[in-house]
Amino acid sequence: MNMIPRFKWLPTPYRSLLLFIVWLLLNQSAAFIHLFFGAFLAITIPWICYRLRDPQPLIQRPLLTLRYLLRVFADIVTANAEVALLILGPIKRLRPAFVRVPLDLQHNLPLTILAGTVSMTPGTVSADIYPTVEHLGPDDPLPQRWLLIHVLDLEDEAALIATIKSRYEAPLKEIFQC
Amino acid sequence: MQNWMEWAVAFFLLLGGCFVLIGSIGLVRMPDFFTRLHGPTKATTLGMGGILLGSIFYFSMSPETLSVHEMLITIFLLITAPVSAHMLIKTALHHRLKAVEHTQGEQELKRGQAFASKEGNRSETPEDQ
Amino acid sequence: METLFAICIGFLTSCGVFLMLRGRTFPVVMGLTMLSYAVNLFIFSSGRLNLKGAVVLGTSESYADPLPQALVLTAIVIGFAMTAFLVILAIRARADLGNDHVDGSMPDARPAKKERQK
Amino acid sequence: MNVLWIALLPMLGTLMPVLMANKSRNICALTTAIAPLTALVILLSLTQSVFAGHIWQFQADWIPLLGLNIHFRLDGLAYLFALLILGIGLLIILYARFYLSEQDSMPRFYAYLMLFMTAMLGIVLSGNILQIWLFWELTSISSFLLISFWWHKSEARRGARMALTITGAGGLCLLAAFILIGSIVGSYELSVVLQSAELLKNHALYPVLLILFLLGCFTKSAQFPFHFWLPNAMAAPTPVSAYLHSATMVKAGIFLLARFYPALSGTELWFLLVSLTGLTTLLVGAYLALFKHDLKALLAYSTISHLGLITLLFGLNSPLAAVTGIFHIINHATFKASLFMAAGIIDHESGCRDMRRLNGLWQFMPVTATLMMVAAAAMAGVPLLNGFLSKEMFFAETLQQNLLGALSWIIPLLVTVAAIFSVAYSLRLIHDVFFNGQPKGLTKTPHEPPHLMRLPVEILVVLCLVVGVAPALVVGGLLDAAATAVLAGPTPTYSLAIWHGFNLPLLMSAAALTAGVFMYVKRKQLFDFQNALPGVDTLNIFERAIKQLCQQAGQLYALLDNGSLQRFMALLLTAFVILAGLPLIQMETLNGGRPELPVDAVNATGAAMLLISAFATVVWHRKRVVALLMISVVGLMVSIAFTRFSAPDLALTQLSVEVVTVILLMLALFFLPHKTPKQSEPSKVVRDIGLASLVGIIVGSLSYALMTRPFTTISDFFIANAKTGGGGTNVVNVILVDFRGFDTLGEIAVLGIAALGIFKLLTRIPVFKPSSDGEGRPWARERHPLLLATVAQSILPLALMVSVFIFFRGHNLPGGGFIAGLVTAVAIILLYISQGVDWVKARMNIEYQRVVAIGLMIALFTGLASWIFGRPFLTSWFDYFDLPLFGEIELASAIAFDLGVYITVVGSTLLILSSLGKMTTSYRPTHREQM
Amino acid sequence: MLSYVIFSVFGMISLALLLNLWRLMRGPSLPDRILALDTMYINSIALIILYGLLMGSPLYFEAALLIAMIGFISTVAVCKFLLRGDIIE
Amino acid sequence: MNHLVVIPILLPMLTALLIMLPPVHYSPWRRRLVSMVSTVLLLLVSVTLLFQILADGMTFYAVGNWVPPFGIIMVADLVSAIMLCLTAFLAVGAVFYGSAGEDERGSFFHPLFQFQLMGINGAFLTGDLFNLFVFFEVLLIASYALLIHAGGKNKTKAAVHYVVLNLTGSAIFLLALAVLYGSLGTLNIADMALKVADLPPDNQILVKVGGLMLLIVFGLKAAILPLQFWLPATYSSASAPVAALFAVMTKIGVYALLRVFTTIFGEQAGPLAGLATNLMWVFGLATLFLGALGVLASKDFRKLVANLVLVSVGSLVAMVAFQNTAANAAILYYTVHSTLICGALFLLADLIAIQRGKAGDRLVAARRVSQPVLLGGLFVFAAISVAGLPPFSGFIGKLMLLQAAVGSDKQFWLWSFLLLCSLMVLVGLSRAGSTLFWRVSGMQKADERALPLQVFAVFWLLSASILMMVFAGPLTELGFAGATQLGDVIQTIRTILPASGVSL
Ligand code: NA
Ligand code: NA
Repeated sequence: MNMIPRFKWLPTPYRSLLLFIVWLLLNQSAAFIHLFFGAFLAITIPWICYRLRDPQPLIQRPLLTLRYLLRVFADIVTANAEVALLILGPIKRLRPAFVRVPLDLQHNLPLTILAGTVSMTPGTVSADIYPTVEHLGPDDPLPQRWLLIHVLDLEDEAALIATIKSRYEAPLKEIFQC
Repeated sequence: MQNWMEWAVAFFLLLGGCFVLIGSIGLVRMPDFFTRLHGPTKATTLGMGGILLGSIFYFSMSPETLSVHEMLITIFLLITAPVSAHMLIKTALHHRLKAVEHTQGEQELKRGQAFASKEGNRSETPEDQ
Repeated sequence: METLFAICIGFLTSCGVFLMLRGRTFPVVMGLTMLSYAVNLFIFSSGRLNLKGAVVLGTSESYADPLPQALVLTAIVIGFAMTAFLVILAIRARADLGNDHVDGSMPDARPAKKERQK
Repeated sequence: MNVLWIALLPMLGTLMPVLMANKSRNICALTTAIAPLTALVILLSLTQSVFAGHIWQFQADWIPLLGLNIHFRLDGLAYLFALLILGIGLLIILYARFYLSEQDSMPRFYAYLMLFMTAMLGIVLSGNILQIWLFWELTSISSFLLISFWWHKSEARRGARMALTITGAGGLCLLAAFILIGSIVGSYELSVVLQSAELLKNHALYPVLLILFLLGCFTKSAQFPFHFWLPNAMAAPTPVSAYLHSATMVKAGIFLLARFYPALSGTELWFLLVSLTGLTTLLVGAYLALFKHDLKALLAYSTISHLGLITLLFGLNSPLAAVTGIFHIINHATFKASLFMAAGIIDHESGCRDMRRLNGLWQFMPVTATLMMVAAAAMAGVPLLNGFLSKEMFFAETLQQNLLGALSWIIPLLVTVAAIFSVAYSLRLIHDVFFNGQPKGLTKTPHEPPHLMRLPVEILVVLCLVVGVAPALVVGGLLDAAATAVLAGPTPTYSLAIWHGFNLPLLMSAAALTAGVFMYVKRKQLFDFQNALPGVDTLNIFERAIKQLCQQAGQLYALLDNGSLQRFMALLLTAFVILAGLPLIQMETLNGGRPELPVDAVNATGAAMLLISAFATVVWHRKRVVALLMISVVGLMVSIAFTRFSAPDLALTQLSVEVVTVILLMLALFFLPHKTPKQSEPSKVVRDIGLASLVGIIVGSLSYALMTRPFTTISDFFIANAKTGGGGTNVVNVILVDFRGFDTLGEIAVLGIAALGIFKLLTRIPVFKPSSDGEGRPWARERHPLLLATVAQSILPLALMVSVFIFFRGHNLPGGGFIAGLVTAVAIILLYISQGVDWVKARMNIEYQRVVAIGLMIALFTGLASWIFGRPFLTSWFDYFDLPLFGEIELASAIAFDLGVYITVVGSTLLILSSLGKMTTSYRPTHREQM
Repeated sequence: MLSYVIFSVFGMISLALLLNLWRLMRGPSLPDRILALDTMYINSIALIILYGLLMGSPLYFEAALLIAMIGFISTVAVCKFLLRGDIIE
Repeated sequence: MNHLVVIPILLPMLTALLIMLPPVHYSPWRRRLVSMVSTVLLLLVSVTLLFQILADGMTFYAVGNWVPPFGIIMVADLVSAIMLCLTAFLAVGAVFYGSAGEDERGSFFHPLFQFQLMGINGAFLTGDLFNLFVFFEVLLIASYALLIHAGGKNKTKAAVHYVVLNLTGSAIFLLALAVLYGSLGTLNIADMALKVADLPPDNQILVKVGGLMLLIVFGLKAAILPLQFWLPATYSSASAPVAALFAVMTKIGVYALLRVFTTIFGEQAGPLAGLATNLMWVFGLATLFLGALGVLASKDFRKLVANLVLVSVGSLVAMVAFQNTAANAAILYYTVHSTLICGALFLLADLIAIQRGKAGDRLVAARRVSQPVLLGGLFVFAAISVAGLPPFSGFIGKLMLLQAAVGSDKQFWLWSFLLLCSLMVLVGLSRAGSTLFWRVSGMQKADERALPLQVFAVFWLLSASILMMVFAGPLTELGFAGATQLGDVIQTIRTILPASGVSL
């Protein structure tokens, strides 16, 4: 896990990249002035906001990230089609359930991404991550954390937990090297 | 080319419209809050993606313009929808909303509720129970 | 369309006015907000309705009237400032006077007692 | 100039006692006397010319447009009064030096006295009727101060207030009369008025103005039924009574009767009003005087009676009667002033004014007794004294009048009755005080006063004697000059002799004297009769009446203003319904003929949602959170309507304001109850629904009427000039930052001020933090949910990027500084929500009020910059630059202005929301922190 | 053809909005209502995008973007309010 | 183009901002000094402007260099210049008084005070109806914030009423604006006056509705019955310098009535000429009477003074109905007089209340004030002036009011009401004065003494009454000149809209 940026003037390189793309998307143009101004903003804005963020682990494996994103995107499409069918289908056949997933991830950003992914993909919604800071004393060591999820139609609890851990949590651990 | 684009536009718009509608139907049809949450979070997001894609194609039909900024809305929704859902479900836990009767893992629900409110003991971890 | 628009304005006004006539500060704030919507739509409508005339030069043949739009913008901002002040004033009044009645005291004693018990 | 000095010197004299406040009492009195003495000398130096008929004048412009100019005018009448005012005034100054005790503030007394003297002189010397009124009211004010000189006594305060009220009311009537006279005559100059008798008397408004005029005179001169203030004014120190209530102020009304005699008298109405009032007053005063036990009260009623006598004379519409009236003014002033002063001496040296306790004072103060006896004899009309002369002439006049036709004989009869009482009370004054056994229960042994204190009495009594013995010699010229002025023409022949032979008047005098003595001797029965009558305490009655009036006023006031906002709002809205609704009824048709746009299903859905959610907000308004959600839908639908009807800027603004409002309301709801208790009675709800419906119907109809009418507007100019003159293609934005940039400057100022005000509201607020929500649920444990915190941190730079984008495109496309500002602010607020104040404050310690100030400053200076180029404030500038690589770039001053808007909006919004948020944290703003 | 498509999608979105409103009114719980409102915000984005298509004008894009943003923030704020009362603590 | 015209708006704004920023905001005395100096400067500017207008006639300032009716203009004529001078004069008194310590009892006193001045001056100067709304809001929001200065339950309570009523008023103002814009197609007041002349009858009714709505709005600001309810509580609970400044607030309503109803609905307006005069007349008199009742009924001195404000407003609004030069001249003179004296009375009430200890300004027996001569003297002077007794400005003002009605069919009622109410005021004031200064319980005096700045402020405001007496001649002439200028709508239109081609 690495939380120290490589360049001082570019504290959050991926964020800057994202912003640069966003600027071009907003202007829908790749004219020089937009490139120039976009680059300027993509550097200055993170710099302005730098203090307004908690340090987060940096992405160590960009390519893997890309793969992860593509996979999630595909999952979203398929999962949503499933959910749509469930919604339109007979309600009585639904098997809703609450499931608790043990977490290996520790850090906020990966955790957030995981929870987000879980919410967007297979008929599940992240409900809570606990214990939280408030449950612990200031000096308590971080214990095992859990992700509580709600499943719309649960077939096999163990399989679901396994899927989540292998398909999403493991790549994230890889990406952030934590 | 034009015709192909038009078909694409029509396809994406209709697809998106359907998903949006299904999401909202889910909101109405589902028996409890927790199940209702799924429709809007997922189907609607995808539906929006469809409509925005339709829009992208539509505005890109004329040769000199390219419309891509709809991507931004999609990205934004993808980022925020899970958080909204998370906050909502936390609220539901806090308000001790009843899950529909045949929901499995009721114990997990109770535990979650206990953690959300102050009843969850400080030293209490799931292992202890 | 104009008829429907006018009905909406009238109805929003009625709702806003009714809420403003309530005895507690919060409904009054809500009423004010609602009334502001109505008033803004009213100013807007004084420039007549136009479905295809966003006043950005070069995008349409017949433009909507831009002046009422500018006026509504000013009115929205001012309305926001005023609402904000009133909201905070309501908090202050509750803190200072111990209740959220617009007159600072209950019309008769009994409901006041009830509220205190709560 | 001379006449100006006479009027001016006492005014300057007002300052003397104030300047000499630290000096000894003698010096204070002496210096005070300098001014009136000088004035008197000047006056006397003018005697010859005035008696010869010369009128001295001084004129200067003051307010020509109102006809109010400075005009002093000294003729015979003015001379007579000025002489009385200055002469007796000087004696009073001397007398008061000894009368006032060590505890009394002598400078204050003298200052008031001189102020009063100024006012009196002003009245008599004025040549402009508005100026008369000016001084007239000054006498009321100064007499209020004098009567209430011993302010710690309740009856002094109340007596003063009563005098002020009565004379003040009269004064207002008089003012109305004067303006009427002025408007009829066309001038407020006294000389013009006096020459316009026919014009005035023949005018339709003559009765009105006469009544108003007489109300002024009668209240001041204590005529029945306004007489009651005078006895109550006796709470004043005796020098005041001697001066104001015998010689001067009460004579002011009489003076006006005399002054306006040429212009207003000679009509039936004049006679009826003036003489009958005078007669009644004469009788009532004389009768009541007899039964007063208080020395000063007796004198007060006697004064009322004598004032009635003079009034009666002026009312008889006969020149000779008027002359007699003037003569009696002189005589009454001398003997009554001396009597008051003597009474004051008795009070001063014996500590008592009650005649039931004061007996046999002859043995203690023979000189004073003698003086008083002479003066009282003059009052009773004993021969060889001045009172006798004028009374004799008075009797003769009453005999000669023929105004009541066959009943004219009643007047002399009643007058004789009054004279009988007059004799009786004079006799009582002497016998009861100086003889009649031994004093009872006096706190100190009476003795003669210091000689200088007695001196004024002596002088006046000598005058009574001298005038009584040699009237023509002493006052002939004076009387003649005054009479000429009053009659404004030839004076009738009259003779000021002691002996006119045996005639009916003499018989009346003799009868009055005899019957008076008899009445005094048989006074026991009369007193018993009077005592059997219910006593009337006018002071209490008056005070109670005023108090009652105030209470009634309070009740009437409370009837309207019950302190209920709901009532006020209902009234305001009712006014709206009436004023805006009634004209609409006159309209033939609402529809103005402009074709309507077609309705489609989507718009109908939107409208339905708007209506339903608005209705739901109202229905559920007592569940506040639910109502908040419902009203959000309304806001959303309104924004969509703006989008639908070609107003993207409006939609953007409405949306961004919407979210801030919702956050604000939620912040507020934390400190407010979450539910509204049911409180309104059904009838009230029905009333409110009715009122709300009416308002809604009117507003809706108006909007419909407007929308369906074709119209031409100045907006075409904006569309035509936005690009060429304002440099932008988004016309709405160009209007905001350029055509109507001043509105925007005001608007952001409002926002900034609101933020300051909110900060102010939240300082030192006694906050209470509910520990559970409306249903008693304790708050959730997690303060800053992890997911939210992480995402919020990522959204901030995105939002900033979007802000920049929206900001820069605003001039040409929907957007602009305001919306950009709100987007930025909302993103930061999201940080506050997700991370809390402490977290943000630790990382970004900005004082938002400074941000607000800087933003406003930028906008202001952008506007001011155009001055450098010699253009008006806020004149815009823009130009296009062609740069290599970048292409054409537009630079515009509007961008700088919009930057000011942006910064102000960010600062204000954050100041508002964060100070509200801070309330529950350690960063709760305190008063000291603010600057 | 496209205009038919656009109108039918309009119809779907309108229906969706009405369904959202129904849930918002019906409740029964506050989270249900908030969820309905949140969905309504998102569906409105679709509505506005469609307006843009109808007009053939990209002027409405920012409004859609803004709704996405404020819909999120108000949902979060209301939830925070229900959870903690004090949304900025 | 005369930049002096906008300075009365920009100077207070700049001052407010300077006070909020370093280095001024660091110490109370710096803030005070800047605020006081600026206010005095404002007075000088206003007076200079007045003299310039006297010399050169009416002028306007096109903000942003856009010709009317398209851009916003500031109209500087004698009436607005007189009101500017009045405001600045009053403000000097208020800000000096406030600088004696009241300003530090809450935050942002001076910035808010200056913002309020900005709003007031803007409202007086603007020639654009929507811009008038904006400046109304500026002055209102500043007044809301100032009202709660120094805190306290009464202030909060009064503020809730004041704010809610005024917000409703603002909503109605906007509706009125929209109606007028929607039927006349313009926002410039002079242009409206021009366009109102030739309207189809149906649109006339709309314009009439708009005008009557404005009557409600301005009536609310001016506090005429039945819209006066906010006034007594608001004025009597505000802290002294704020209340003093507020004395001019109702006059803004009167000014707006005068401006709008003599210009837009002036004699050129055809069937709409003289709109609402009957209403103003009746409700003006009613307000006058209500104020006088209030003076009698008041149980504390500040409420009494607040009711005196009502009395003056009632008289003024009733006079607006006359719509002739003499009446308008009287309005101008009387406005200046009553504003300054009421302002002084609010300050004086505070001094008295401080020295009377616990009893404050309640009209009950209390301990004796520590400076009876000073305060009593000031009180008597102010009371004489405000009651319209000679020789000070009140007398001249009343004389003008009475004279203006001569020959009119309204004469009888105006005179009756004015004179009767004068008497009631006299009774009320004499009762109040004798209670405040003379009904003493216990002889011990207070230690509090009025501070020099406070005394100066009261003297300053009261000196106006003397100045207005001494220079009554030129001042009445000024009033008549201003009234003539105000009444000459055609000339106004020709000055502002030369292109309109209006001929006499
Ligand atoms: Na999921
Ligand atoms: Na006796």
